[in-house]
Amino acid sequence: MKIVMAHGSGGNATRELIKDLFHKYLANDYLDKMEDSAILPVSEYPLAMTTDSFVVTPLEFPGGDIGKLAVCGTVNDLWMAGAEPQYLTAGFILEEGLDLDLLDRVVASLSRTAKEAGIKIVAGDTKVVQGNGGLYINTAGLGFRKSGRHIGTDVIREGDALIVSGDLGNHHACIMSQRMEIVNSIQSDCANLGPMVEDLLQAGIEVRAMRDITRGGLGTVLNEIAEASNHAVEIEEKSIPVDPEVKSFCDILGLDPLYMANEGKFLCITAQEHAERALNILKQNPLGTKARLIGSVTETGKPLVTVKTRLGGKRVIDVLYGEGLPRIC
Amino acid sequence: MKIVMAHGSGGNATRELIKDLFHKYLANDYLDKMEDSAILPVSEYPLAMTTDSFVVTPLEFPGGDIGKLAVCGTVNDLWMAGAEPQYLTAGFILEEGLDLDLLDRVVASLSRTAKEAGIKIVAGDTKVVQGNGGLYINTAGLGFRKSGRHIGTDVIREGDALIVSGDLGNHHACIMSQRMEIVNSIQSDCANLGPMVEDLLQAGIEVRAMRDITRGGLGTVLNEIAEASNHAVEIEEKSIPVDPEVKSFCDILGLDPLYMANEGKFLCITAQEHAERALNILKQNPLGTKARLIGSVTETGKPLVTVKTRLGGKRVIDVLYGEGLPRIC
Amino acid sequence: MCVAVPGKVVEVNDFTGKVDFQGNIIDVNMALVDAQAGDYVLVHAGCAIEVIQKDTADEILELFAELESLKYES
Amino acid sequence: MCVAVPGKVVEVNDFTGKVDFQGNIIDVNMALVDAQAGDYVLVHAGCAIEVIQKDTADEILELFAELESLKYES
Amino acid sequence: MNLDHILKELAGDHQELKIMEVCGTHTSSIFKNGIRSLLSPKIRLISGPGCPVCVTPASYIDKAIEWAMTPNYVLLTFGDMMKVPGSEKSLSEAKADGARVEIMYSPQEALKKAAANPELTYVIACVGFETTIPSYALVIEQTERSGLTNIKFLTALRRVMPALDFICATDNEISAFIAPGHVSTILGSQAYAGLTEQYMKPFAVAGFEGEHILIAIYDLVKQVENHKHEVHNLYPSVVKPEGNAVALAYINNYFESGQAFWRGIGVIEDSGLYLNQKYRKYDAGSADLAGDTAQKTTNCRCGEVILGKINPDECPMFGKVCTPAKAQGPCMVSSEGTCGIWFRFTRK
Amino acid sequence: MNLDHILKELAGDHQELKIMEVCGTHTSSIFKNGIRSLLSPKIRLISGPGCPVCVTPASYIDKAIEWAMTPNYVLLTFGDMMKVPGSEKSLSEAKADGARVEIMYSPQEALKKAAANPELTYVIACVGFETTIPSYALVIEQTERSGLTNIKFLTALRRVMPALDFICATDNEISAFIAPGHVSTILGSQAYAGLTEQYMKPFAVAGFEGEHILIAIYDLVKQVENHKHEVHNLYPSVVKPEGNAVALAYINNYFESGQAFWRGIGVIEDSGLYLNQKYRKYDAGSADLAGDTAQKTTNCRCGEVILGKINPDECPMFGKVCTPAKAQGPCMVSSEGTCGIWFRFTRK
Ligand code: SF4
Ligand code: SF4
Ligand SMILES: [Mg+2]
Ligand SMILES: [Mg+2]
Ligand SMILES: [Mg+2]
Ligand SMILES: [Mg+2]
Ligand SMILES: [Mg+2]
Ligand SMILES: [Mg+2]
Ligand SMILES: [Mg+2]
Ligand SMILES: [Mg+2]
Ligand SMILES: [Mg+2]
Ligand SMILES: [Mg+2]
Repeated sequence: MKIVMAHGSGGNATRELIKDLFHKYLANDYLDKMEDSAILPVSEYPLAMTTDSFVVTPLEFPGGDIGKLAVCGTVNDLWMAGAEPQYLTAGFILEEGLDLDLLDRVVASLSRTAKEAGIKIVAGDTKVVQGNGGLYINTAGLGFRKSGRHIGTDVIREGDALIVSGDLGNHHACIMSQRMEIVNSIQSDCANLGPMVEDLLQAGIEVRAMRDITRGGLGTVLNEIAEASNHAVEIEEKSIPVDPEVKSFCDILGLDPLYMANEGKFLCITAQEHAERALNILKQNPLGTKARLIGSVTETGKPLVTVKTRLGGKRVIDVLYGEGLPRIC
Repeated sequence: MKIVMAHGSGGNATRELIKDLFHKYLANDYLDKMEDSAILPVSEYPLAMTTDSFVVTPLEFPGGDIGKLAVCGTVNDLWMAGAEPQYLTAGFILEEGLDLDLLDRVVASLSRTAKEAGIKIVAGDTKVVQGNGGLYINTAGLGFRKSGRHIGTDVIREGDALIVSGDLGNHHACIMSQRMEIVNSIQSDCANLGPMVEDLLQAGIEVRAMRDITRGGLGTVLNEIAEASNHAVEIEEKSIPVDPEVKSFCDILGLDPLYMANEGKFLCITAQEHAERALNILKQNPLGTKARLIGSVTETGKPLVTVKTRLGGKRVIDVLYGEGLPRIC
Repeated sequence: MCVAVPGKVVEVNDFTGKVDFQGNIIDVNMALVDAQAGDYVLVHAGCAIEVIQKDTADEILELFAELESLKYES
Repeated sequence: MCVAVPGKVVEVNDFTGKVDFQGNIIDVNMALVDAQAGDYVLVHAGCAIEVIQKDTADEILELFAELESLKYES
Repeated sequence: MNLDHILKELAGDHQELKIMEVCGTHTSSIFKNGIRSLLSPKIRLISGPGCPVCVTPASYIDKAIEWAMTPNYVLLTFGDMMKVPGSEKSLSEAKADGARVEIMYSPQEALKKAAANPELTYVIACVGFETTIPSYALVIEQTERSGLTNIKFLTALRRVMPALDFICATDNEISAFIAPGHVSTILGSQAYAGLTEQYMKPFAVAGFEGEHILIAIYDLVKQVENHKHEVHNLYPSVVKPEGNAVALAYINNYFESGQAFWRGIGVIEDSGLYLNQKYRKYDAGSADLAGDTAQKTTNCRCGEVILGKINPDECPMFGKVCTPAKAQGPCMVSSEGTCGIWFRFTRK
Repeated sequence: MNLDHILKELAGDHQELKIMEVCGTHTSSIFKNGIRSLLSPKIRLISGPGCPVCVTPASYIDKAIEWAMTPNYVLLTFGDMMKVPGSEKSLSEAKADGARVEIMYSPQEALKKAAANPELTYVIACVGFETTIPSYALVIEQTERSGLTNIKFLTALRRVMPALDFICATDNEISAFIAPGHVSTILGSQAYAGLTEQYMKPFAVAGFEGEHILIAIYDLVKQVENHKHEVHNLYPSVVKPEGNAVALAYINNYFESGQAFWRGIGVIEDSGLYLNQKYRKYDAGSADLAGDTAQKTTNCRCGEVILGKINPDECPMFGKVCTPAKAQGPCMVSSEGTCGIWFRFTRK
């Protein structure tokens, strides 16, 4: 069975879809009320709020699917602000022709990921549009900054350490492999970063700022950090962790892992004196075994990212220009 | 200029788009921090959270555009729960080929509508997908139930009055007219229902439940109310307000205004003894001049919607089946 | 069987015309009828299929009268 | 000018073959080279353009030696 | 005479009688106005075969899907056709599978589209009775005139008279007929004179307002009770005794009649209209479907419903396995299908 | 000899000398490895015309867009071509306007796509030097064999030797050349012997690792300082003196040379390759672009950059109006374009 336009009518077909499919996986006290808004209890902490839309194709890929991604992406953004995720909204845009079994698996995965991440889906929406069987998911997340700690680029200072939690580019390489039908064993690294962040915060690591390394890759994240904090950062080329299979995949298509997206890695900026300890904490987490200290914040007032190359040269790392497309030259 | 795939790369083109276009209209203290999540102050009220995706075509139409709609739709859902809207997230999915001037106007409209509705856009996201110049917007809203009043279908009881805030079907008829290139003066009724709801609540009207009459139309909303509250409701055919131009539009295409969407009307269920006063309050609002008392809650334990026809007959109103498509017979 | 609605002819150009349905202006094929601007026509699937002789309210009143005059008893 | 990468031939069937790039297996046109499974080939735009004689590390070491032997002073 | 008088009369005591409203739009209006609830239980309204969508054979849907799946072909259809089951799937499901289907309000739209997209061929799904048939002829005329070669016509056109004759000839329980108002605009009220004479059943040509229908029922009840069988034109604002001569000429110039399959009923001689020799080149394979008798083995009793032999709720599938959301037969699909109308407008 | 020794030598004192790396992939590797920062300021590396995308004329892009906008035609291209400005817009912008453009990793993909979608015609945007040209010949061979009629080739193929000859003949400041590694795989290292003799400039064929390039620079510096002019093959793992005979035969069997326009430079005799008489039927209008000299009036100094006469930062538009996000010339667009590489990898 496939999604037809009537599933988006708001009438019977929409209700059946919600009842038979979405409700099966997403039922909870808030959502079941089916009111126009969910009513949530009063909170005593500062709120953190974020949103992302997920438009990945294919919808299922080694290591995950769009449902898992839609939860992890938003949950991670909350954790990056030092906030504990609590409530999620999910907006589904279904394209006509979408396979219902596939949708079922995606929603099941979204539900499972949300449960594991301890976040409740409190509001949802479903629309159907003309198309070719695609699916977009938007999630918005609400979390509470229970620690009371201030985390943000505004507290970055000269000397701070830059840590990357693992290999770069896996998600992006995985997705491109699927699209280009290149056979390999690259898996998306799509994951909830919560456990790692919690460990760091609980250990009292002086975390200045965090960024999940998603679209645009580490190169872009570093530039954002440099600009937002108005500091120069320098990294070591040879310390940048990339899996050989991913590296080789990039070489084939003329791509640079520095600009490739992850969905389960983050850049953590800590006080220099906490760097070693932070690194060790990350390495003890199954998702952080490949964590590396990649560089440091070198100079105030100069938002520039540079890299020391393997041969001892030095060059600038700019943001990504254009898209990362397979190229001949 | 049009949206190209590179605008979604996460790299330079994405940053320029955000800086040159989105920032121009949406800048505020929360959003400008450009962190992964916005940090919002502690609240002392119960939270209300909701989401909707907006997929309307055309993107601009008489009476509004997708930006205005994206704010009103979510703001209205918060008000329907008796909550005052405070914070909004906005996720934009741009199709390749989208005209940048059009996007500019839409974002300007979204910003303006948000300001008028007193809601702050605190987090955003932009993705680009293959397509034909389309645009989808998801908004998620956070509001606070400051009145402390409980509003919901669970407090509906026999004898309650049903009030509709104005003419049915205008938004739907407007959109279909645009798509089918039918010339008329029908405007979308897209509007923030906040002022009307505030007036009702401040006047101490015993509001049981409210629903904005969107996708699926009044017919579907009544069925939802009947089911959720487990009560029969009955309305009077001749009291259903429909503009003659909209009625005629529906006749041409064989459609029924009962199943056509509005974006600025709501069904309000009040205690019977407050019905007249509620009606008068609504009528004093420019958006509520055509408000009508359309019927009442007739019986507990029997979730059925019926209508008394103009000729004195009686029939059932079911939910919409299929989509409302132009038909020959 | 066939949804058809009455509208007022706004203009006729040869085989095509514009018809106004309470403010909805639609391009209508006029080849099947002999109608002028100002006439009311019955439109089905984008074609005018007949010129309307009287409005519905009048027709119904006249039908009531007619029923009166019909002698059913034989 | 031309991105090209070395990979190990996994199989050859007439004009086509599969080449392994550190785990990435790609269909490659083999018509331009005389290579067997196990050989390393240089692949550009989906075509093997040459069989590789030695690996880069070895080549660089040998080049260092060769530079030594080159007599620049005339 | 006024409405109150008629309502009082019709609610009063009567002999048992069955009146068939032939036209689905009448059926729809009867339900929307709650007219059954206003009638004496002795006066039973039964719904005839007057939904062009419901009588369209499955093989026609299959053929339409085949065109829609062919690269560079677009199927243009009225919205009602979208959910009608073919032998495998509906147009709506085919569209989800990638078939190219566009909804039209009028077949006239094909002309603009075809001119704008010369690389695409537009196949118009031409269903309908005499009301709609002239509008297809008008499109052919304009196609010829403009020299467009990328418009084709897939027809499942039906004539009302042979079907009424078939019903009168096979069923004696029907006492009177509400004749279809808009078909009568084309055919003229005198078209029913022959049937009236032959079968001695009264016909009332009616409009579509609730009052129109009540007037027609009143008239027919009176005729039956007084053993009359006349044709009364109770929709004189648009129905002339002789019908629309221009429209009839268009039908005759472009089409010729032949046998046709009515879904659920079977083949009725002379009840179909097909593009004639001169315009056959515009046909998209409709003639091949003429003798079609293929039918999914199903217990759907649409045939009996359409012929007025049973009410929908007498079908064991009605409202259980068969609902508008998952129709087992075409009568449940269309907005005008009798089963669909019953389901949507009645309930415990 | 080891890397440290070479690094120390190259950082030391030298006579002023300019070495041109012809190949864009060398340029890219030089920047990624930060090699300039390791060299004495006296050793200047300048970048040659070795980016096939940068030298493709605007009229070629226009033609590619024309195909992509034609209904039922799909343009297949490498990703690098997407942002190259045509006379009105780039392929990327055309795609946003509805042009049908698909990105390929290998032209071989056309065969599968064409077989799967017979109603579509695939036009391959064939750009490249000798490394890539045989791969297009292979697609033609398979197209013939499989009988596919829906693949066409829009070529902008360039030969390296005539361009090097042109540079040597017009510019005397270049002391030595790093020969393109992968082009040399096809042509063979001995291909440069003639140029070396005629112009008395040393050539080193180099690989693409940072070490490869440092070794080549070291070799060329030594040759220049010792007044030598030899061809040294410093990429022997894949470059043979005679090149790849099979690949050369493919080039000769399918293509014939003719004059070609190099964007920013002008027409160079004998520097283009075109489908020969036998295979002309597969051509999608490439020959008409042969004499193309149309150029947007712009102050872009790509020609001088490509010929190594100026560095990108000597162009007044560099980094100001001309950035990768809004390229004024093709050199700023491609990943291999000299201006683009300079912009991305250097900054205050
Ligand atoms: S209820 Fe369904 S199965 Fe039964 S006759 Fe009607 S359409 Fe056929
Ligand atoms: S900087 Fe831009 S304008 Fe100047 S030469 Fe390079 S590409 Fe041309
Ligand atoms: Mg709502
Ligand atoms: Mg985000
Ligand atoms: Mg995210
Ligand atoms: Mg919703
Ligand atoms: Mg993030
Ligand atoms: Mg909602
Ligand atoms: Mg809403
Ligand atoms: Mg985002
Ligand atoms: Mg006329
Ligand atoms: Mg071989």
